[in-house]
Formats: sequence, structure tokens, C-alpha cells
Amino acid sequence: MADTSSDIRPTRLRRAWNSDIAWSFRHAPVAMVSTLVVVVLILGAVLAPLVAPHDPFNPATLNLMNGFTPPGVANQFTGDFFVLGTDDQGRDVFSTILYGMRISLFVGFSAVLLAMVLGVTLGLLAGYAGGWTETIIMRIADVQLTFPAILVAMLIFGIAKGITPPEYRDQMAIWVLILAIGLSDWVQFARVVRGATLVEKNKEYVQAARLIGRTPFAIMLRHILPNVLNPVLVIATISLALAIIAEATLSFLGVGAPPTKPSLGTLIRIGQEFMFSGEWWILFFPAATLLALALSINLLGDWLRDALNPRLR
Amino acid sequence: MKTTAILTAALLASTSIGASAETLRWARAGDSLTLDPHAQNEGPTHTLAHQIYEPLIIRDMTGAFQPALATDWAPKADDPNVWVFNLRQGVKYHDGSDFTAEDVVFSITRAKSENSNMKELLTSVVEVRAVGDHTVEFVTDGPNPILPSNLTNLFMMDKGWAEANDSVTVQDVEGGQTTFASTNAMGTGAYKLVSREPDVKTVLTQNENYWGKDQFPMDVTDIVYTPIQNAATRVAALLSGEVDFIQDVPVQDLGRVGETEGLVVKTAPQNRVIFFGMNMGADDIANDDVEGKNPLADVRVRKAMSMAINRDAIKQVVMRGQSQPAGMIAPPFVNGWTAEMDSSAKTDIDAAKALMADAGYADGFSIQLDCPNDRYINDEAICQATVGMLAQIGITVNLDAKPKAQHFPLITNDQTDFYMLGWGVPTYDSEYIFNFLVHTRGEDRGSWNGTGFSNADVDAMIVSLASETDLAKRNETIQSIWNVVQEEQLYIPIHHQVLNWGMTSAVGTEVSPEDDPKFKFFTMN
Amino acid sequence: MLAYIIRRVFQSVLVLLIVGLVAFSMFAFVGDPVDNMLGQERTQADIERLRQQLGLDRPFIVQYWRFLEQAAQGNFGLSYRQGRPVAEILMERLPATLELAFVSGLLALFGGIALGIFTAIRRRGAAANVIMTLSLIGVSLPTFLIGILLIYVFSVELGWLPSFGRGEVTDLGGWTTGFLTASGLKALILPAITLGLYQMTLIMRLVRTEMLEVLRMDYIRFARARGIREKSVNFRHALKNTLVPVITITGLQLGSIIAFAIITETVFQWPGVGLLFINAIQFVDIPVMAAYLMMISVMFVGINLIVDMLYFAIDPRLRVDRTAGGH
Amino acid sequence: MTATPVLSVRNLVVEIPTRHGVLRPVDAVSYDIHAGEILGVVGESGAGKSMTGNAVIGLLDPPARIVSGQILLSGQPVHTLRGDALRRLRGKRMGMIFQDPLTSLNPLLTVGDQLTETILEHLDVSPSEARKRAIAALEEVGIPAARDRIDSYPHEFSGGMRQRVVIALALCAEPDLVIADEPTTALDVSVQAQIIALLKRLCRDRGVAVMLVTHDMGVIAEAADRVAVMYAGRLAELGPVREVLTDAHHPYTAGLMASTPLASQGHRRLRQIPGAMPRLGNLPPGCAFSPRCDHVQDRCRHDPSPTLDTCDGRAACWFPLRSQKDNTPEHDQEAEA
Repeated sequence: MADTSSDIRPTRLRRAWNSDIAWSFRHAPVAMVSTLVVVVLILGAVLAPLVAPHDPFNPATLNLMNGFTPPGVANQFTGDFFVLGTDDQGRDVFSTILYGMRISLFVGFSAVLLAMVLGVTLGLLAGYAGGWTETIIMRIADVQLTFPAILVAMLIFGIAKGITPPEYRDQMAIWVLILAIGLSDWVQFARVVRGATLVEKNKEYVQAARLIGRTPFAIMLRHILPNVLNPVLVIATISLALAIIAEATLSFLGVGAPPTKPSLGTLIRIGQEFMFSGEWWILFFPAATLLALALSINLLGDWLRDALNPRLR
Repeated sequence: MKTTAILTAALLASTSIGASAETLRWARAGDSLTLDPHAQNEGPTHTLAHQIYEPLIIRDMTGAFQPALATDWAPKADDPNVWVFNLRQGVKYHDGSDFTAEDVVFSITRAKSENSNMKELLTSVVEVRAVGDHTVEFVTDGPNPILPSNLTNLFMMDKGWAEANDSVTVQDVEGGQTTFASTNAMGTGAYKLVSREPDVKTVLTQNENYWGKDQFPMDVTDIVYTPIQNAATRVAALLSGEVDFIQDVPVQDLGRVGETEGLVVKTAPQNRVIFFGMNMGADDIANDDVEGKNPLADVRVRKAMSMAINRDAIKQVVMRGQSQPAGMIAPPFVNGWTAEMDSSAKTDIDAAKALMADAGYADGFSIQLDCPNDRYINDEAICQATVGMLAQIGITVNLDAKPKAQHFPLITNDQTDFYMLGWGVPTYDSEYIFNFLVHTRGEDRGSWNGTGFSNADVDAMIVSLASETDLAKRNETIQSIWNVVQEEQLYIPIHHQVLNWGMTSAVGTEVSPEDDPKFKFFTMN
Repeated sequence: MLAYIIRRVFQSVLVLLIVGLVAFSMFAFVGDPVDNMLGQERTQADIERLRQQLGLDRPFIVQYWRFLEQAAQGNFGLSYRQGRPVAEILMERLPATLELAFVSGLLALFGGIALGIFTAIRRRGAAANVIMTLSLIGVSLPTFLIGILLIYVFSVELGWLPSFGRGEVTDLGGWTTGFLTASGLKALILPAITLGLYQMTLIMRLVRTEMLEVLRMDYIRFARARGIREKSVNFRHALKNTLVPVITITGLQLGSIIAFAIITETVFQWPGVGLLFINAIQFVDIPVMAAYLMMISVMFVGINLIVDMLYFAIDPRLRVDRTAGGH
Repeated sequence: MTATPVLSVRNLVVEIPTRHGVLRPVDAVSYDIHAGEILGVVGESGAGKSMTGNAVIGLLDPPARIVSGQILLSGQPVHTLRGDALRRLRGKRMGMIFQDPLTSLNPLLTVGDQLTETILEHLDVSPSEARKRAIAALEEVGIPAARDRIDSYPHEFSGGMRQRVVIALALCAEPDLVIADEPTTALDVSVQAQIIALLKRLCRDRGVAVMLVTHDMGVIAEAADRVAVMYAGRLAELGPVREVLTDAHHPYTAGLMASTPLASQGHRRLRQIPGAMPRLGNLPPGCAFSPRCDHVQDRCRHDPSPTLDTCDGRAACWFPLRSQKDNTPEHDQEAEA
């Protein structure tokens, strides 16, 4: 990829603007809507401190008497008003959704990143090296498949709880979640990349690169990787949605984010306890947000796969 | 779904269990761990055992003593160390064999054996001897005024049956040997075991020749007991009419269940008080940001923390009114409880801040609070509320909620400085509380005293209670111990739990403080 | 072929050993089992006695070796919680999970393939787009929420289906089945949907992508050029080629159903090994946890082996080494 | 040649709507093919050769579609047929041979299955009869030991063998017309000759009309009776192969012949046609070949290129090259200087 000097920078932008992908993006309403939703939600999460009326993670500001205030109605004891109501601890549901999404998105992105980096490297290695390295990596994948994400999280939680000093426990919980979800997700990346590498490996351009003496490492990075990126990108979007949901499931099993700093998933777990008791809003709004987020990411992933796959257009 | 023709034919052939006169479908969160009456000392296990086996004395649904296999009992006139029990005549086990004094001696010896979890309740019993077929004498190592109250969960097994099925010793888990008694039962109780799949379903049916057939309502003829762990599913089962009686209705669903036509909710104070313990004994505690000294050692800090907690808010919001704020760590019906002490806890943020300033912590400190998340009603939610309240007087609390299996070892192994604990008093007497929570942590007492509190005089007073026969003097000692506990603010009491049982309107029963329904008292109309 | 099988079996044993080691070493951190087994009134002496009895005080490697030794003979020790042999408990609870996994697997497989083909063939159709979006909802909500919503609608509000448990089961000597009773089948419906929905969506999307690829191949154009009916072009020619890659991934997918059962069983109080495992973790019942993990890894490794065999059976190109090298 | 032609195409136009505007890969093409005759269709890739073939057999991938013109199969209009009516003709009345034998056969079905399936689809014969015919078809295309090779899978045949199976498949339902789309391109030279010989023999023996699409003038010279040269979707020249090859009327055909090393042409320097065929998206005004034509006149740049019958019936060019003998390559020398 020859690097272009700055003077023709606009043309690259121009070229990007009417490139096929951009064109099909502009003509796919589903893609546009889901991108809008994702952008709005991410912005809401990132700007939470500015946007959110309350800070749900600062216990000093919570007033327990505000608990279970219905949405849009002033609380009978304190007279406070909450647009989407409050949860069992008196936290404003709207602010908690924004703050909670921060954790969910952060955990989601980091977990997928970890899984991608780990999976792609091991996949490339396994596909390219073959022989013993491939067998070992693939058997590790088998071992990994034996441990469902939930189990990995619980066991890692146990270990992490055992060794971290108490005051770091909250932050630790977040990193453990990332580790747990990431560790149980890398296998699918590895499988796809290994498959693709096996195909690319005996293509002429790879043999040509090998002929001119490029080191295996360079070959993998410069030549094979770009060609296997498409499937990886698609899996990344799908597993981002799954990672966010995995976090919610883990908190359902009591292993998720710490109770004082609930993520979107923890909110849903708390909400489901009040489903029959009439406080529907504690479950409804967070679940709707998670659905919107995960659905948009998945739809985007779908559109991306079709757009990136030239033959399918 | 994928049913093929053959299957539908099979469906017509099978019929579910015929709905006999009055089947009670009973569900609760946990299942009984084993049918061996002496292997475990734990709520759900005793509740199931009470339907099949019987102790000498039981507590009825209001918690009052009632003769069961013993008709009457009293200390021996000439020897204060001996209790005499006269046994009920003509009682038969389910397999028809007679209930005699021999069975009582066998059962008590078995309960005191190595692997039994019930042996702590019988530490004071030195010997048990049968006097004739229907009288038994308990010899204690000193006058023990409250022995009867230790026997309400000690079930009488049939010696012959146990020997025939080599269940003489209590189940030895490590030995890799499982006794016949852990999966089968032979009692004298009102119900017989029909089938049992642990954690899945246990079916009981009425014992036709039960000695008390006409003394108790006995309306329930068959019982189907299915544990349902997930609270939402448990409530759904009651709402959709799949079960008739559930023991632990989540507080938030009481409204919904109560309003539903055909369902009724009954509540009663439970024999369990919830409180926070603080490690005041240590000179510096690990989980805080104060180096060199222990903020909790200062009584003013402890009193400030107690005053910062708004117990009415917890009752109102977290518990939906289903709790009674507490001022002392003893349930109301326990000997030694006083209304005046129980209502002594006041909420006063400003006074609390003043006390914190006096103690030199004007800008507060940070500490870790250890809580269970699956033991008491809304345990995690209460802790979260406490974090919010203590933050208002400058104390930043890191909350660490975890399953009870990981939480309780922290207390018994002295690895926590600020923790939540709940305590029930099966003996209905303050001595039980002092033995475990106030006495210095030692060989056979103070195993749950995480506060590090150690006061020789108090210890002496506690030990004296065990052998003080003059009840008036005994109560006086109890009061003086309580004064020390309250003055020193060893614990921060929160509330007495309230039991919420949900049932169809056809079911008639009181709510027993021990949260253990005895179905022979149930009426079905 | 035979050599291949032997090599795979050897690798599988290796995997099992690693799983055992990893599982066993993790348990040390998950909490102290002794506490649960002793009642409120226990003393420090009791704790020591029981720890010693359970061998928890012996060095880790010895504990692990003893565990492996016993496991080889099918003796997984006693469950700390139920005091019964773990092997017996597992055998009792396994039918429930396997039946649930079987039904939801069936739902996922046939539903997934049928919908995958439909959305591939009628790619532009409105129905296909609706199905695709609806299916995404299945993947966008956590399993436990789907389960509880189903209970809320079908049990509490409509009262058609039971909200928990397995209904009446008939004992066929060692294997209890829910298929032969009306209540057993009714009890299967909601949990199977909850468990199967997620897998069905994945399989559907996989089949759709794969089928779209195959439909563009030359031999499909050639078949159409020969005037073969559209139905047999899609189902005889295209489907067979679509299923080859799908088999591998579906094999693994169904494997993870058993792992996913943990959540569904917790929500529906389904008496399977998943629920048993959750109770074991809460009670730190190490023998049950270890046995569960070993059993799951045996199943996974077994499924992997079967999937590889299937691969050979379906794709003749791989069988070339068996026939004496066609000229 | 008075009998009605097996295939006659009249002013066929195929259009593809794209975001860059509407493209016309096939623009007013007309030609006939009679029974037993092989019409070669040649041109650079992208000239619309294959598109014409696909249009005839009705396998145009959407959004491409026939906009106007007629396609008659033994006099019967075909371009109006849709769906099942058209499907029943395919295989029975017109067959198709694809370029790459590796991907044209279903890897998971035996050769026998694919043959019997096609036979049973169109001829009502018993399965055993169909199998006998399948074996006969394989023998006819020269597969040795057909009887025991019928149950093997495509990957068990060599490239050449597989192309013979493809041909057998195309002919097994006895079609009158066969469209061979670059049948030899994927094969190496030695096998190419065998396949061409096979095609010629089958065409002659069975009286099948063949439309042979290729970019290789050598194949045209070897196999075709008449040849159609296509350029940018239009028919540049059409006529008997001997005449067109030796005496091209259209400058593009001449240029093509000059740049093809035919054995029969003896030793002479090859010449290359400057520039490249324009993309359908931005065709030059007037005749599409004008920018590259060395006989270009003003008219060529303005008026749209004529159709065959508007000029001398042989080449779609305002200034067709006269068939003087002196019109030999030397003449073009000075243009080059």
C-alpha cells in the first residue's frame, strides 16, 4: 500500500465517500438506523457524567427513601422526580443505565479485543505453522471449549477474589469479567483464522513472498492477515453483542460487576426480581437498552458481512 | 414440539398421580440435605424430618412446647442433674415395630456420636438410661435448666430398623460410605416417605396408624415437596397454581401474591435477628485506610455508625414493611429480650457526625463490608443501603457480597472487620447468643464472635448461666451481660426478619417462628 | 483412518487430564466447603477434624492424584452436600439434561437449517428479512431473561405451560424420561425454546451464509442449465454441499448447549446436571464440580470425534485415501 | 441453408441497471445458427460473448435482463418464456457447457447420479434405461471403461476427463442447441485439441447447433464454421470463418488477426492493437472502436456504429476494409511509423 502524500488527501476521502461500501451503506436504511442507535448509546455512555442527572455510583448521593419511584411521578416521601423511575436502592434508572452501559461497553469492547488479538494470533500461528504447534493450539481450543464462559468467569472470580487486596476489588471485578469473557471467546476467532490461513497459505502470492525471503512473521502479518480480516471483523461485531450479554448473564449468576457499581447486566438482574411485583420499569428500560444495543450491533455486523463480501452484492 | 404419533399414543396411557383427598404441593428455595435425622443441623433438613420422625418434645406452630413422644418431663426430685421423661404408650413406627425407651437411648447416643452435627446441643448430657419400657433419664454434668429446649429437633430413630440397615453410625462423608438412613426413613411421625429424588421432588403420604391421628387436624393426606431456587420462578409457580404453599415469598412480590384472588400471604416475626459485627478488638485492621490504629475500637465510632443507619428506611423500602427494626441482637420471644433495649436504636445523622468528630474521624475513613448475597432476605440490598447511609457520615464502604459458603468462613476464621450476620435462637434463651457471639473466642465457645471482644468477667457470667438453677438470679445475670453488650455497642442490630408464607386460600396455618411448617397442624378446606 | 482415530483418542485423553488439573486447582479458591457441612454450633476442633478427614489438608498434588485414581474407577467420591456418591447423583440427573439438550438441539438444528435455507433462497423477500431481525432478538437478549419472560407469559398470564420442573417422569430402569407423559412433554417446551433459540439463530445464520455461497457455484448454474427443477437444485444439489461445513460448527454448537443448560436449568428449576453444578458451586461441593467438568469434557471430546467422523462420511473427497487411488 | 435455423437471435438487447447508469453488455445482436453448424463467438473478455449465451438459455443473473429483441429456438420464441416453461426447454432443447470442469460438477454426487437425474428429468424412461443411456453418453464422449466409472465421484477424474463428462451431461437429453462457454480455456493445450475434435464430431453426428464462445482465435479457426466477432457488446463482424480470418472487413477483426500467431499465417511480426476495450460504463461517442481504429474517419467519431445489414452485411463499419488483396499487413506498416 503505497503511502500517499498529503496533497491528494481529499481525493482519498472522496474515493472513500463513493466507494462501494459507502454507497451500499447509504442505501441500507437498516445499517444507518443501527449505526445511529449505536452511536447515540455510545455517546450517552461516554458522556454519562455530563448527561446523567444523578451519579448513581456515588453512594453518598443516594437516598434509600427514593426507592421504587415510578417513572415520571414524584416520589411520595421525598418529592424527587425521576424520568425513568428508580431501582430498589433509590438509584435513578436513567443515570444508572448510562453509567451501567459504560461498564458493559467497556467490558464488551475489551473482552472482544482480547479474544480477537489472542484468537487471531493463535489462529495464524496454527494455520501457518501446522504440525505440532497446530495440534497443541487446537487441543487447547478443545480444553477451552469444555469450559463454558460462565464457569471460566466463576473460577477466575474465585481466584481473583482470593489474591486482590480489598480496596481494588471493584476495579478487579471489571478486569476479571473482561478476562473471563475474552478467554472463552478467542476459540472462534482462532478457528476461523486458522481455516482461512490454511486456504491462503498455499496460494501463489504467499509462496511468492516466501520465495523472496520474507520472514514467516512478515508473511503472516503483511500478506495473510489482511485477507482473513473480513470474517474476523464480522465475528468481532457479533461477539461484541454476545460479550455484553455474557456480562449480563454472569451478573445473573451473581458473579458480574460489583453491586455498588451495577452494569447494564446487573440492572437487568435486579430488575428481573421485581418483574412480578409491579415495578416493571427497573427491568423494562435496561432490557430495552440492552436489546437496542445488541440488536443494532448484530444488524451492523450482518450488513458489514454482506457489504464486505464482494460476491454477495 | 417434536412429538411423533407413537408418543401421543403413550400419553393417553399414562395418568398423573390421582388427586387424592388433599394433596399439598409445597415448594421452598432449598431442599433437605439428607434424610439422616442426626447428620445435619440445618433448617430445611429439620423441616422435612419433622414430618417423618418425631422428637420427644416439639414446638407447635406458635413456637410453644408440646408433648410429642414424651408425655411429661421434669428434673428428678432428689437429683438436680437428672431429667426424667415419661414416654407415650402404644406408639408404633411406620413398619409396625413398637417405640420404646431403648429407641430413645439409641437415638441420643447416635446423636452424640462423632459425625453427628447435633452433638453440640447435647454437650451437657453425660448419660441416658432407660428405666423400664416407657421412662428415660438424662444425666447432665450439672443442673441444666434448659435441657428440654435443646431436644426439640432431636428425632427418635427405631433401633431395630437402624441395626437391620447398618445405619447405626451417622453417615461418614469422608469414609465414602453412605448409610441407608440418608436416603430412607423409618419414623413415628404423621407422614411416611413415598419417594425422594434429592433436589428434585419428595413425596410423603399420611401415616394411617399415627398415634395423634385424632389429636391434630391431619387434613393434608399427601405432600409433594419440590425445591425451586429461582425466586421469580417460585412466585410464578404459586401464581400459576402449580404449587399450593411456598415458604419464602420475596418481599417485593407480597403485594402481587396478596392481591391475586385465591392466594393469601401470612407473615409472622421470625426467630432470626440481622446485625452488623465490627472487629473492635484488633489494634489495627487490614481492610481500612487508617494506619496505626483501628477506628472501630473506639465506641464513639461504633455508636455513630449505628446512628447513621436509618432502619425505618430499610424497613420501608428494602423490606417493603416486612421487618421489625431491632435495638438488640435477640429475637422478641427469647428469654432476656426487653422492649426497651430493642427500641433503643435511634437514627441521628448530626449526632453521629459529632461523635465521629469527637473520635477524631471528622473526615471519616474507608473500610470493607463483607456480606452474604444468598442467605438472609435481601441481604445484599440491605448492605448496599448501609453503604449509602454510612457515606453520609464520611465512611466510604467497599461492599463485598458473596455466596454464604465463602462469607461465613471469614467470620469463623477472623478474616473480616465489618460483616453482616443473622442469628436464630432455637433454645429461646439468651445464653445461646452469649455462648457464640459474646464469649471470648475459645475452644468450645465464642466460635462466631468476630468482634474480638474479650472480657473475663462477662465470660465468667456466661459460663455460670449453664448451671444456675435459680431462674430469677439467672435472668439477672443475663440482664447485666446485655447491659455490657448494649453499652459497648458490640454489634449494630438492624431488624428482626419477618417470615412470609404464600399459600392458596384453602390452606389454613399459623406461621411458625422457626420457619418450619409441621403439616399435621395444617387445615385444608 | 484408524491411525487418525487412535491419535485423536490419545489427544482426547490428554485434554481430559489437562481439564482435570485446571478444574481441580481452581477449586481451592472457590471457598471453603467445610463451613457448609458443619452446622451453626461447630467448634474449631470440628473444622480441623473434617478438613483432615476430607484430605483437604494434604498437599495439592496428592489430592489431585487420589482424585484421578478414584475417577478412573468411576468413583468420584461423595458429594459434600448430599452425602451420596457423586457418580450416582450424576447418573440420576443426567437424563434430564440430555433430554432437554436433545430436544433443544433438535429445535436448533432443524429450525436453524430450515430457516437458514428459507432466508437464503428467498434472500430478497420481506419474510426473510423479518425472520433475520426476529432471530437477532433471540441473540440480543440474555437467556435468563428470555426464560423468565416465557414463564411470565405462558405460565403466569396464560397458564398453559408449567413454569418449573420436569413434570411426571417414567422410570425406565436407570433412565427417567419425560417423553412418555403429557406433563413431561409440556414441561419440556419452554426450557427447550429458551435453550434452543440462541443456538438456532447461530445455525440459521451459518446455513444462510454457506447456502448463498454454494448457490453461486458453477455446478448449480450447470444444474439449472440442464433444466433440473428448482426444488431439487436447492435441496439435492445445494443443500448437501451446504451441510458439509455446517456439520462441524453445528457439532460444536450443540456441544455448548450442554454448557448453556446451566442457566436454563437454574431459571426453570430443571433437575439436570447444570443445576446440580450451580448448587455445587454455591455449596463449594468439590467432588460434584470436578465430576461435572470431567463429564462435560468427555462429552465435548466425544462430540469433536464424532463430528470428524461425520466429516469423512459426508465428504467423498476426503475418502480418497481409502479407495485404492482411482486412476 | 434454407431450413429454419435452430437458433435465431434478432436485435437482442440486454441491460444491467447499476448505480453508474444503465449498462448494455449486449446491444442489438442478431445471428442464426443452423443444425450441425458451429458458430464461433469471439472477442476480448467483457465484450458480451458469455452474456449473449446466458441470455439465450435464460440464465441471466439479476439485475441483468433482456430488454428487447427476439430469441427463436427452431422458430419458437423463447425470450418471452419465464419460469417453468423456460426451465423445461433447458437441457432438453438447449444445453450448456461451462468453462471450468473443476467446479462444474457437483462434488458430492457421482457422475452417474448427475447424468441419470438429467435424463429422467426430460425423457420418460425407466431408471435402468436412464442408467444405460448414461453409460452410452459417457462412452460417446470417450470415457474409457464407462461402465465401472459411472459410480465414481468427479474428483476421481482428470481435468480433460471431467470436461468430457460435462459435455456428456450437456448432451444426454439430446438438445438441438449447445452453448459452449469457453469450453477449452481451463484445459492445457493437448487436451484442448481432443475436446474440440469431440465437439466437432458430436455436432456433425447429432446435427446439433453449437454456439462456441471463446477468446482464442486458434479454437475458432480450428472448430468454427462461421464466426461472430463482438466488441463492447456489439457485433463487429459476422461471416464464414475462412473469409473472416483471411479477409477481415472490420478493422478490429483485422487487428485481432494481426495479433494472433496462427500457424497458417507463416512468420511475420505480431502487431498489437493500441489502447484497451472501453468499459461499458463510458463508451466513446460514435463507433466504440473509433479511439483504437487506425482507419478512423470523422464519421466514426460522431455517428453510432452501423449494424451489419446497414453496411455491407459483413462488418458493422462505415468504412469496411475492401477485400483487395493488397490490403495486407505491409500496408499498415507506414501507419505504424
